[in-house]
Amino acid sequence: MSILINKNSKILVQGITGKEGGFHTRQMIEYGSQIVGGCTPGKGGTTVFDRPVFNTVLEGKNKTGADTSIIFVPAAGAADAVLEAAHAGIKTIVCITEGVPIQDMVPVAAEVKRLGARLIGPNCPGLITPGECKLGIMPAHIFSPGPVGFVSRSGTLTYQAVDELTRNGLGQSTCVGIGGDPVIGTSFLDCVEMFLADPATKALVLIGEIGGGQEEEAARFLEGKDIPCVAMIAGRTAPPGKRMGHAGAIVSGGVGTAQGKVDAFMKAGVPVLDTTQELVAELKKRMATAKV
Amino acid sequence: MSILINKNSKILVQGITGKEGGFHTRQMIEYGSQIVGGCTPGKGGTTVFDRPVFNTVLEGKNKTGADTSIIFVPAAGAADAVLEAAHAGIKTIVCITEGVPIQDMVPVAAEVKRLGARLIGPNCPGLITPGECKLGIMPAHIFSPGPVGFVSRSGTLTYQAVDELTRNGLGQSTCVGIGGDPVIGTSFLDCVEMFLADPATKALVLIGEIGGGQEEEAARFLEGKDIPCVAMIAGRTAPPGKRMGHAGAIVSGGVGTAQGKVDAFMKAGVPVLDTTQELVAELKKRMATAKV
Amino acid sequence: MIIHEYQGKELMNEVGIPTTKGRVAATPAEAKAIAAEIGKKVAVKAQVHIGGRGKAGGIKLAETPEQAEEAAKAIIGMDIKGLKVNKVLVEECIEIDKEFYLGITLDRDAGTHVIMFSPMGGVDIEEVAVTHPDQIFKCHTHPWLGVQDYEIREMLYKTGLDTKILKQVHMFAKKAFELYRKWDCVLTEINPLAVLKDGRVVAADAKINFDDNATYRHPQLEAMREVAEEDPLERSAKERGLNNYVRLDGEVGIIGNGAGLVMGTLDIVAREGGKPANFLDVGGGANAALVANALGLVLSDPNVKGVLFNIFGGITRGDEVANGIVQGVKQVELKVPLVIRLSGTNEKEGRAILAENGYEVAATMEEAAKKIVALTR
Amino acid sequence: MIIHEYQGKELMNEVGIPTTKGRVAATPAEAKAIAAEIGKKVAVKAQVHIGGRGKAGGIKLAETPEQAEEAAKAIIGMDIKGLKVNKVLVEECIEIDKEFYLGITLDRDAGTHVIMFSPMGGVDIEEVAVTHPDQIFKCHTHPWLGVQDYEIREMLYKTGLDTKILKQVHMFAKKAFELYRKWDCVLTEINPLAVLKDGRVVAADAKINFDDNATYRHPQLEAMREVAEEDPLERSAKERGLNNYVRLDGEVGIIGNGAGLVMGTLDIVAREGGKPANFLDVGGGANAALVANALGLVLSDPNVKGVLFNIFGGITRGDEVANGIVQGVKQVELKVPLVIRLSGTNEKEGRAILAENGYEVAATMEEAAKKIVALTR
Repeated sequence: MSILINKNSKILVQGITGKEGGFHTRQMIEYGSQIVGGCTPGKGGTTVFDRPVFNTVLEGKNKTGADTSIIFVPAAGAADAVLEAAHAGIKTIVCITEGVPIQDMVPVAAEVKRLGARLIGPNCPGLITPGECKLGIMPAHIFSPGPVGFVSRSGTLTYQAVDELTRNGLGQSTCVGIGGDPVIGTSFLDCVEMFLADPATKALVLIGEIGGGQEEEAARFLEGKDIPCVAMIAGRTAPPGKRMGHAGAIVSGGVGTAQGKVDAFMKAGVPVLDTTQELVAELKKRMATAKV
Repeated sequence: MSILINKNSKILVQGITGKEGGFHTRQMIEYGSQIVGGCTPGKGGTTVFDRPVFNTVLEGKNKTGADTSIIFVPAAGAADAVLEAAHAGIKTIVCITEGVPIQDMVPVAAEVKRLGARLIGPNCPGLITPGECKLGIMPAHIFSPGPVGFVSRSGTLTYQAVDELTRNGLGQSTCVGIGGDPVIGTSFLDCVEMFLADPATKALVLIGEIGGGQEEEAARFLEGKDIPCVAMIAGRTAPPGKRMGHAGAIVSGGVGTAQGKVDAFMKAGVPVLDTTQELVAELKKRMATAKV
Repeated sequence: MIIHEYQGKELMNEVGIPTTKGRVAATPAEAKAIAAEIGKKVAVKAQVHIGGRGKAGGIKLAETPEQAEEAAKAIIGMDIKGLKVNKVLVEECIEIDKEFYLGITLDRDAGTHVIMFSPMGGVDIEEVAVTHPDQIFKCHTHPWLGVQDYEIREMLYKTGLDTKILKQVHMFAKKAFELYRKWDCVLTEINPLAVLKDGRVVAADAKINFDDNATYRHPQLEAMREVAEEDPLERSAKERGLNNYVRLDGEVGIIGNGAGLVMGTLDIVAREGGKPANFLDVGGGANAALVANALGLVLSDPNVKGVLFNIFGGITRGDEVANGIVQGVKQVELKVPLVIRLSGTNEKEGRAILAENGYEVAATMEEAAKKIVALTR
Repeated sequence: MIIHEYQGKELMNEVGIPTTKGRVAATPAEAKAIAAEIGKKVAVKAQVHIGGRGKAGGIKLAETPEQAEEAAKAIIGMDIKGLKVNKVLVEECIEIDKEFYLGITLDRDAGTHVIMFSPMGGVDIEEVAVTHPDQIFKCHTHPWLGVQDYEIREMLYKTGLDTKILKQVHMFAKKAFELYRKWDCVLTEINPLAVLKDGRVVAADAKINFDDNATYRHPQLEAMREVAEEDPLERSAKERGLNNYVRLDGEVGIIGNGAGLVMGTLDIVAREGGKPANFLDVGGGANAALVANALGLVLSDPNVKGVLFNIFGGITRGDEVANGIVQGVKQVELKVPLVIRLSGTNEKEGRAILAENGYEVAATMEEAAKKIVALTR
């Protein structure tokens, strides 16, 4: 078991004919992900790695039965690509693209939610259910199957921590990189809820960052839950943003600081560690105590 | 019984301090409608006919428990007023205002539907459940309680036909003037469905107009239903619009002509009459045959 | 509100839609100068608010500036289906390779705006819609978000046309929708959207109608209104504050409140054998002054042989209407019969006022229709 | 991207938001002329991208044009928290009756934009947010439809302020949101929104930040960018295509890929007792040239005593990074120690290239941090 994706996920690659899209499609296929086709307007009728290319997601979905998509289109077209997938009936949509304007994502993220689709990202590394399906751009070799559910706002810090997990014999059920943009489709809490409902997930790693209140939200939800769980907050020594006027401080109402996040996790009994080494050591200890 | 409104409907009047709003509020109160308050931004805290006036619908709803509203605000603010009511949780919203720009109504009508509220109008006379609740601007004295469900796109033609019904001893369960604008919240079909689910409604009068396809849609739905029903289509001799280019003709695909509507009703076994006199005579005959 | 082709093309250029090159001329001399400036074969096109100008001789080709001057001389002042031509559009003569159709309007049944495209554009597009409905491609735009690129692509890739052309058409569709939204249009139409032999794609015609309910948001439109060539009675109606007047070709003047009731009145007058001279809806809540104005307007139509008032009051109050009729008759010399039907709000008060002034009120709409048809026959 | 108060006020005037009257001056003579034109007491305000200019002496009042000239002479060229003042805004001196706060930004937790208003505006607004949170009123705008009038009303009528004032504030909120949307802002702030003793309401200050991801849609912004007063290293970063560089005040240069990893690197360097000289995220998929640029940039900071590379490749490939390091070192004279940590995509290839060129790669991030801190102490 796992969350969001598994070996049966049928994947369309939006932007499959681009440089990054092509590179990572090959890597996903090599991993064993079921890539059933791709979309690039104007390239319909051609093939990439023997997979059919379609002009629109709707056509691709109708002809392949895809239920999942991953987006590599340039930033200016990314929000449109997300909406195209959601309207075509794709249920899980991963948007890798970085640099998507905020005002493009605000209405699109809300509309995707309304349509009942699940968006991961944008500006994220994607997700992976080790041994079954890789839907993203992460280096596959560091992952291994196992009981740890993993959520992170940071791509590269995820790799760092996962590498550490795997080296220590702790495999992962699913690893989700939810993305670092201000407006994203799936939050920390969304993932934590899904993991708690997944029988294969027996422990949790949460990698947060300063800014926003989603770590706090997830922490509150975890109060009283007895799953072994550890967290890390990046940016504890980052200088406060120079350029956000008063509004940033007022809108957050004091939420979003590293200390606030640490406090929220501590209150929920979730230790916050300084380095990935310490993080994994602590998790190992807690899993042993909980006998999972 | 009735549809949409009855003696328990708790009504807020949006634009209660305006000339038309005030005039019709008094008339509704005299009819026995439960007007619990009104809204006019900036007039909060005052009263009109002993009813409290609020600055916002949200405040009015929270303080009075209103579930229904009627809108008399000027055209430029009407779409906003509709959305305000829907977001405040008002379930039945009647927009009397005429002259609302089409591009204001397209998103608002869709959003109201999403929120699960019911909008009647704009540019409509409202609705009335005779003897219980008048939520509109119709002359009350022509209505009488009874078994006839009544839907119409035209205000004044409604009065004409209802007057005829009442003179002939046929009372009405509820009369709905859905409005003549190109974009409206509630269609013919919506009303017909509600009437068929209402035990008090035992016969139907439908007053349509040329343009659009909602009469055809309602007619298709009525195929095979055995409720006594008669219809009228205004505009059978109207000149075709001079100014709609080709697009109007193409978008409709031939739908919307008087003849098309007549044919659709005839196919459903619903006779289409030329005058309100003939309409009522035919309904009387059919109700007698069906023994209702 | 409608505008001319040349005005439509100006608005299109403003949002970046390429059109045929040209300018408008009010005199033959101007037409000559524009043709000289264009420096090649030109088309001289009557600017008139009615279709079928080509067949009526309202479009002429000219090889030289002198010929353009001649053509303008012939067209300016011409009468096309009752409308006088005041201006001509002088533009480059184009060599068309393919004609597409692009139109945007409201789809009232879908409750949103629809972009329509056909690879079979040109004068016969309405026939194409009937004979080749599969060649009309539609894109219903998102009711909240406005048109999205993927929606246009989903429409266009169904056509099977070449991708390079489609990318250009996509741009036209997107910008035309931008124009449609920006100006509160009810119609934006490019027919033909022409692929030229030199490879360019241009809007070779431009038809734009505006939502009259939204013109208050666009004060610039007032300057574009060319009243000179409107029907003088329709223009007079607007000046009198009567926005729902349409002139017809019969002899029974009709005034009522509510579009449905007025349409119903037209229908019943026609059924009784009369021919309506106009459609005039004074709207909800008409006061005495407006009613008097309405009567004055209808009586100013020389074809009118009698007037039928059909009022069933909701917002409109019977006493206001009655006062308006009395007032209106005082202002003009009443030479034709007047039949009045008055019911609804303040019906009694209205009838009393009319009785005081010596008018009779018909008992029903049918009776009123029969009476006016008999009196005008 | 950020702009100056005077530029913000220009954008506000463009959408119809009234501001204090005034103009920008680059020289004392210009300041004098503007003051003469205004014809009354003026304020001369330093235009600088940092808060607290008032306390630093960057705002002076002047009764006469001559005094304005003197004030400008004192302020232009002044150093405020390390930034040089190049321009002053000369504007009418206003008599403030009440100070409100109006700000628009993204509420990331709500997933939509939020308009915030407080009747207790002015310099201490952040303190108000802490001590009087009930005096901060918020309006979360509709994610699809944008802000609606009723949403603004629902916010404003909670303040209990006088209706007449609220109608004016409503207009400011609506137009400020229009500006915010039109220009892809991440912040539009008016503090104070000043009610003057003469009854006028004006934006007395204007702070506008733009979404860097959307500046491609607004080519006009390029002309508003005033590079002269930016930190020279941050400017140099942009010129090198490095958009995620922030200069800090330590001595350990840090280069990594991914904001989270770079933040994590800063954290661990700090924990080991080092002080980071900068934050530099080369982003996903950085190629060799960009990596070389990054190295060159960090080495051009005179405070840097050593550089830590921390790369964990996803899109970014180890071989590209390794080539970039080799290339970068060739372009400059390397006088400080370099510690490299490289894992992830094409890790083996990258390590091979580095080994060939004589560089050692740290086994873990912790080890790398310890090493660079030891080497720079």
